[in-house]
Amino acid sequence: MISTLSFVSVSDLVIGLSLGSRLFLIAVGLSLIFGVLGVLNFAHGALYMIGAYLALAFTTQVIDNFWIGVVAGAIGVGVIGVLIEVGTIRPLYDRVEADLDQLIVTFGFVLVIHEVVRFVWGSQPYSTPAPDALAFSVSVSGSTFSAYRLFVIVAALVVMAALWLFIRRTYFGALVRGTSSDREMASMLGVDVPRLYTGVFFLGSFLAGLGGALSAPLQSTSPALGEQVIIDAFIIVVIGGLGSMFGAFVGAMFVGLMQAIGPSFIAAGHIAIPFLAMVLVLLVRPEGLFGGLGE
Amino acid sequence: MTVVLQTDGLTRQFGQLTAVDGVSLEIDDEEVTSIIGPNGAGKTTFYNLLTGVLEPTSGAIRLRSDGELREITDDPPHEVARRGLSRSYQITNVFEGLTVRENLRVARIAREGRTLDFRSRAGSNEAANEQIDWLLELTNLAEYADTECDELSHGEKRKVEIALALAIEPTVFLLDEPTAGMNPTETRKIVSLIHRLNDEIDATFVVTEHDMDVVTDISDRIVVLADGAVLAEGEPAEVLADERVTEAYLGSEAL
Amino acid sequence: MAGKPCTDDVQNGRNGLDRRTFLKGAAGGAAVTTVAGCLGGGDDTISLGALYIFSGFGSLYGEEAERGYELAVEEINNDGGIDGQDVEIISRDTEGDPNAGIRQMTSLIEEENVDGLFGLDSSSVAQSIAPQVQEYQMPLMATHAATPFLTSPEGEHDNSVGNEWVFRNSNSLSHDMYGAAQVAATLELDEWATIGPDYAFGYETWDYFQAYCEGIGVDTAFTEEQFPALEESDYSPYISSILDAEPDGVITPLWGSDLTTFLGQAEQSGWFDEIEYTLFSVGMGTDLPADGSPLPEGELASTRYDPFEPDTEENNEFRETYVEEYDTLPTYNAEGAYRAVYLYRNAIEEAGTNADEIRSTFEESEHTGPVGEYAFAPETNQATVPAIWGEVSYDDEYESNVLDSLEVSDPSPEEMQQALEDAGSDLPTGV
Amino acid sequence: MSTHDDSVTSRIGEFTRDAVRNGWTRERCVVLLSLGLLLFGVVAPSFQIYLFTEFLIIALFALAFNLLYGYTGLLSFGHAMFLAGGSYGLAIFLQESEPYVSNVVGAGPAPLVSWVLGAVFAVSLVIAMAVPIGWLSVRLEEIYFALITLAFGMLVYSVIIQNPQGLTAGSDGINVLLGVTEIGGAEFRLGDRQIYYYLTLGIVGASTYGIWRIVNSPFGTICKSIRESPERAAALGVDVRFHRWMTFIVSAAFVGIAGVLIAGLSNVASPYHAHWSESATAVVATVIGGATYFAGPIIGAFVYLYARWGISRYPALEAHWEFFMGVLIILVVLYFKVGAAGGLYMLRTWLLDVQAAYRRGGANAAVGFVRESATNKLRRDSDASESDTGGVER
Repeated sequence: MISTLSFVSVSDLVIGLSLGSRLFLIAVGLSLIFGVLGVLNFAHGALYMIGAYLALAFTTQVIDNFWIGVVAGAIGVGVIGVLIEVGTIRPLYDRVEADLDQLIVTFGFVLVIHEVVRFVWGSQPYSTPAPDALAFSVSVSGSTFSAYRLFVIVAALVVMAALWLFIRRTYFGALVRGTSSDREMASMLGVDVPRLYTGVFFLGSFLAGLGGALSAPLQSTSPALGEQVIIDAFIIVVIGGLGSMFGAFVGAMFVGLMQAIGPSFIAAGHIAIPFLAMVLVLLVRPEGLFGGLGE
Repeated sequence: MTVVLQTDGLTRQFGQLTAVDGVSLEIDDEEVTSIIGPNGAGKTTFYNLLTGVLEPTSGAIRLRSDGELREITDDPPHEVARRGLSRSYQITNVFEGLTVRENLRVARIAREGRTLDFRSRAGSNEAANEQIDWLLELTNLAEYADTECDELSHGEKRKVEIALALAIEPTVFLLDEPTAGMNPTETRKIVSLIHRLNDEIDATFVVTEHDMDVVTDISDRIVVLADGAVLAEGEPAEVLADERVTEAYLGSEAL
Repeated sequence: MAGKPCTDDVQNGRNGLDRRTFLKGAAGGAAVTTVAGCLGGGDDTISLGALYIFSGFGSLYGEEAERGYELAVEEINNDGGIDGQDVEIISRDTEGDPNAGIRQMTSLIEEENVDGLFGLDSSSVAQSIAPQVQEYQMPLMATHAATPFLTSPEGEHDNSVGNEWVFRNSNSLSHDMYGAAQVAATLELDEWATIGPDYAFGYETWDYFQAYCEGIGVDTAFTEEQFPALEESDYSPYISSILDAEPDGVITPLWGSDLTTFLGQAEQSGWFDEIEYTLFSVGMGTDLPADGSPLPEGELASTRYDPFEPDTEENNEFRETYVEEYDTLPTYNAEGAYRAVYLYRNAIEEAGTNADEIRSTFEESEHTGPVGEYAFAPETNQATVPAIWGEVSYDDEYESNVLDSLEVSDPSPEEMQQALEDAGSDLPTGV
Repeated sequence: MSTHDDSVTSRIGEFTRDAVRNGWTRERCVVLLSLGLLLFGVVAPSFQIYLFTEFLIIALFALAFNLLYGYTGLLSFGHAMFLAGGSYGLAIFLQESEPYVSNVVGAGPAPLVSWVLGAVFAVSLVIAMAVPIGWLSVRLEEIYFALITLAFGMLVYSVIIQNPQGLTAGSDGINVLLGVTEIGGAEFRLGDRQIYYYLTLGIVGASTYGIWRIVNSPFGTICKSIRESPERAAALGVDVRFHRWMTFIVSAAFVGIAGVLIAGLSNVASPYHAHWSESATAVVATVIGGATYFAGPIIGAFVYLYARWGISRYPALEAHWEFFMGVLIILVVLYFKVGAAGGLYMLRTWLLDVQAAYRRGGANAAVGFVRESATNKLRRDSDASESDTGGVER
């Protein structure tokens, strides 16, 4: 269908996919946590931001290897996520207004994390070099792209596939699916729900950290990184369907392509487009284009 | 003898499953009708169709209002309620955070069409207050009038459940398992309450109930649903003697 | 660009509300506060209020400024203070939000009894605070906010908010763009484009650049313009739109982490191979990333203060002290804040803490600082500091970008006025 | 003269004795509070009047937000769009129409007349926004409602930033200056600190009373029933969606009034007023204060604004104020389940119990009661991890 749209060039397409891939890495953890725990994690963008900082810190101060830095950063963020979940989210599950209280607690963490990062690293932007193996450019139909940008598209596909296998094919995945559809039933069947929740929160935070770490070479790392990102992530999970990982993928690609072609034919006001799309999806199909976990 | 509620080939499908299958019934204003059937027979779906919560796949529903039978098939729940069809819930569904009196006040405000009255005080309408006091008296809830519902016992909440549905002065009153989760003493109280209401209130009662003693005690007529369709209907003694009914029950669940 | 009711009336000569009746009524309220202003802080300290952004996206500006004014305070107090009194800076976060900015300003004036105000990064905060300091009769030394409307006298243009209490010791984007136009004149490129942040600063930069180019007779065309949102995480679509238009030169006022993000992505898209010259109007000096990751060498950038120019004892000493203290070259935001504290010291030593006297001292005397010698222009209170453009190179000693082959642009207000008139523009020069 | 003084003294004495004898009745509290608020504008330091004015406006914002959230059960994360609607409505009206007003009514009263007309225009604009936005939004519930209001809010923000038709002045915002009014030789400036305080006090006071009447009206009773169980309310004949829509509009209109006031206070209609983080202010204030109490949002706004101000007085804290606000928000949600208003309410109940103990058995009994309740509290806290079901009291 896309080929029939004459105003979409190949380079727009590549840019759109790479934008979408990065947005997917941001949004998928948010969607997973919401799908299983019912928690809309406002601090997800802040976790993404820490991922970028931790990866940078590991690569520049601990070990001069980008890939180890990325993994270490993502695990570090996962651990921070666990601390947040156990310390402040878990006590709220049984409240009448759990959804909202959790939303607001995580909003508190946005402020706290932002300031802690600013205290440690300052406000100046850092740039993270791409790993040497990918530090070259590729030409696609007259436009130049860094190999790293193309790699991020692959990375998103790999993460999507890995998650799908994980949720569909592993015992833990089966528990996650079961618990997300009926928490009480899972609990009666002997699933340790609180521990599972912590596990899922770890995974979601890990994904946020991974997204931040992998995106670091494409953008500057600064404390404000998470603020814009979280709103984008909200838009994507709404369009794709809250709780659906495949939906997050499609939503991210959709928003990415919109952002890629937006500036070339709408000079002003293109920042409104994603919000307009969000409103339309909510009105026409509030469960998102793809409701339900892992569908 | 007047028909107040009529269904005509009422059917509802969920995917492949036909939950309610071509039910045609006429409810008469002089009688207490009980709808019984084993679990999964479609009673709750049938109620949800009647009250507009679900839309039927096919068929029609008619309700007597202003002296004639009108079709209410496609009306949303609040329209159905306004036309005079009220219901209580099997799983208690009252306004937990409000006092019993406030609960009834909600119903009165809705009945009187004062939902957009911003100006007067909620409790300032004397006629409504009298009506509420009368209902509290009738349902033996007077002593709990100013207690919040979430502090009431289960039995008392069941009474609020009934009082709420009554407060909108319905033509037809659907009671969904009024004795659900009650001990024998509480059950007896509810049964006598239903008798009393039937005597004092000008509404037609339709009851679903599991407890056969209750059913035989209160019903003038029994309708048996099985697999979404009407299996038998008629006088209690006659219906309960029906072999198919016993079979339907024993086949799925021992009483 | 919409106007404001009061200025409309001044321009249209309508009989409604104008600035003067507004002030006449304000006098009653202001009487209390002028007294407060004269009383100053405690008995043995001079206190100055600093208004910068310390949170959110723009917080790097506050941090840079803080280094500058803290260095000045340390030097002054070690040197015996101001007439024997220690100077104290009370800093507040404007959050880049006019509402918060005004609350903080009010608190500084009324609760902290500061003797003067300085700072301001955001033009929108500056434009709402300017009328207020006039009401309070409290001197304000803007050190960063770059909109020309801040020093364009009230009434000159719909958006002008300048008044006799508002000074600016750094140069405005009007100045920067005059310099940019001069650079453009020497480059002789056929087509120019811009990519700037989606707020007033981005749009004003482009407007002034075009007006000055036309005004000084640069024979060129202005083609593509892109204004991505602040905090954009990926500029690729905008970069690609600009590359598609194939301009020869691009001027960009992107700053902070946005600039760093843009640079990486532009580099990867082959931007610097395709665009002959990129002019970074704020890229140099204020926004050096923490890891010293440089602007591409050979591109052109502007700064409002250069740590090596002028090569005076004062500038060299400031630079070296600063480097010793903070291990990085001073940015223009740091220098502006540093200089603001000294401006107040000099004024208070000469005239005491009377707000009106302080203001007159700013107006009258010649001033000097790391940036060189300058004065505040009459009418506008805009400092006559030059805009500096140069070629980006990298200095190993300081591990930082520096500018070479400097073009010091120091036009007279008349020249700038003439250029705008020749271009048929109604923009104010703000100098 | 002396008799007059005597009568005043004796009346005050009588009032005080009455108050002590009968306890602090609601009417007396309201009278005292009003007197305090009126006096505040005269005796308080100038900056405190400013801060308090801002508090009153934020309190109205949160109170109006809570009409939808606490009373109807819908969390809007985009209510700032109506704050901006009020601000920009006033600013645009003043900008475009003041000269015409001046021509009609004369230069003297023009600023006041313009302000009044501008305020009416602004609130009408907000209602005109709320009607379609609300109609669409109330189709959704719970988290989806929060998300669609967030999206609408950011749409409005995007539009304002784009400066459509040159109306909103983009990111700079529009300066709002309330000029000198001259009526019959008397001159006053509406924006004068004290005058603006009394103006705000009057409008916020009237609005608060209005909202209080609404929550206690038949309409408000229906709101509460929808919050408790929308399904049951519908079964009683309440058109839930329509009623939510009406509440949305009423709530937005009061937020619009707050928007008009904030523009006059800070002298600017700024796009920041439309940003989602401004919506978060109302949410946070309400949660801090306690959504289930009428006064919760007011107390929450007070805590929020004065905590921010308190932090700003300490430079070391000011540099990282967001950290402390974040910690405050987390602690309040975790440990004050019913918000500050709930805490105060429990404190009051406890004090009354202490008083009762004192009446029964003098000082010793009171001390005993205090000791006992403190021990109980500690014991309960240590058990809390097992038996704590939490829950907002409703």
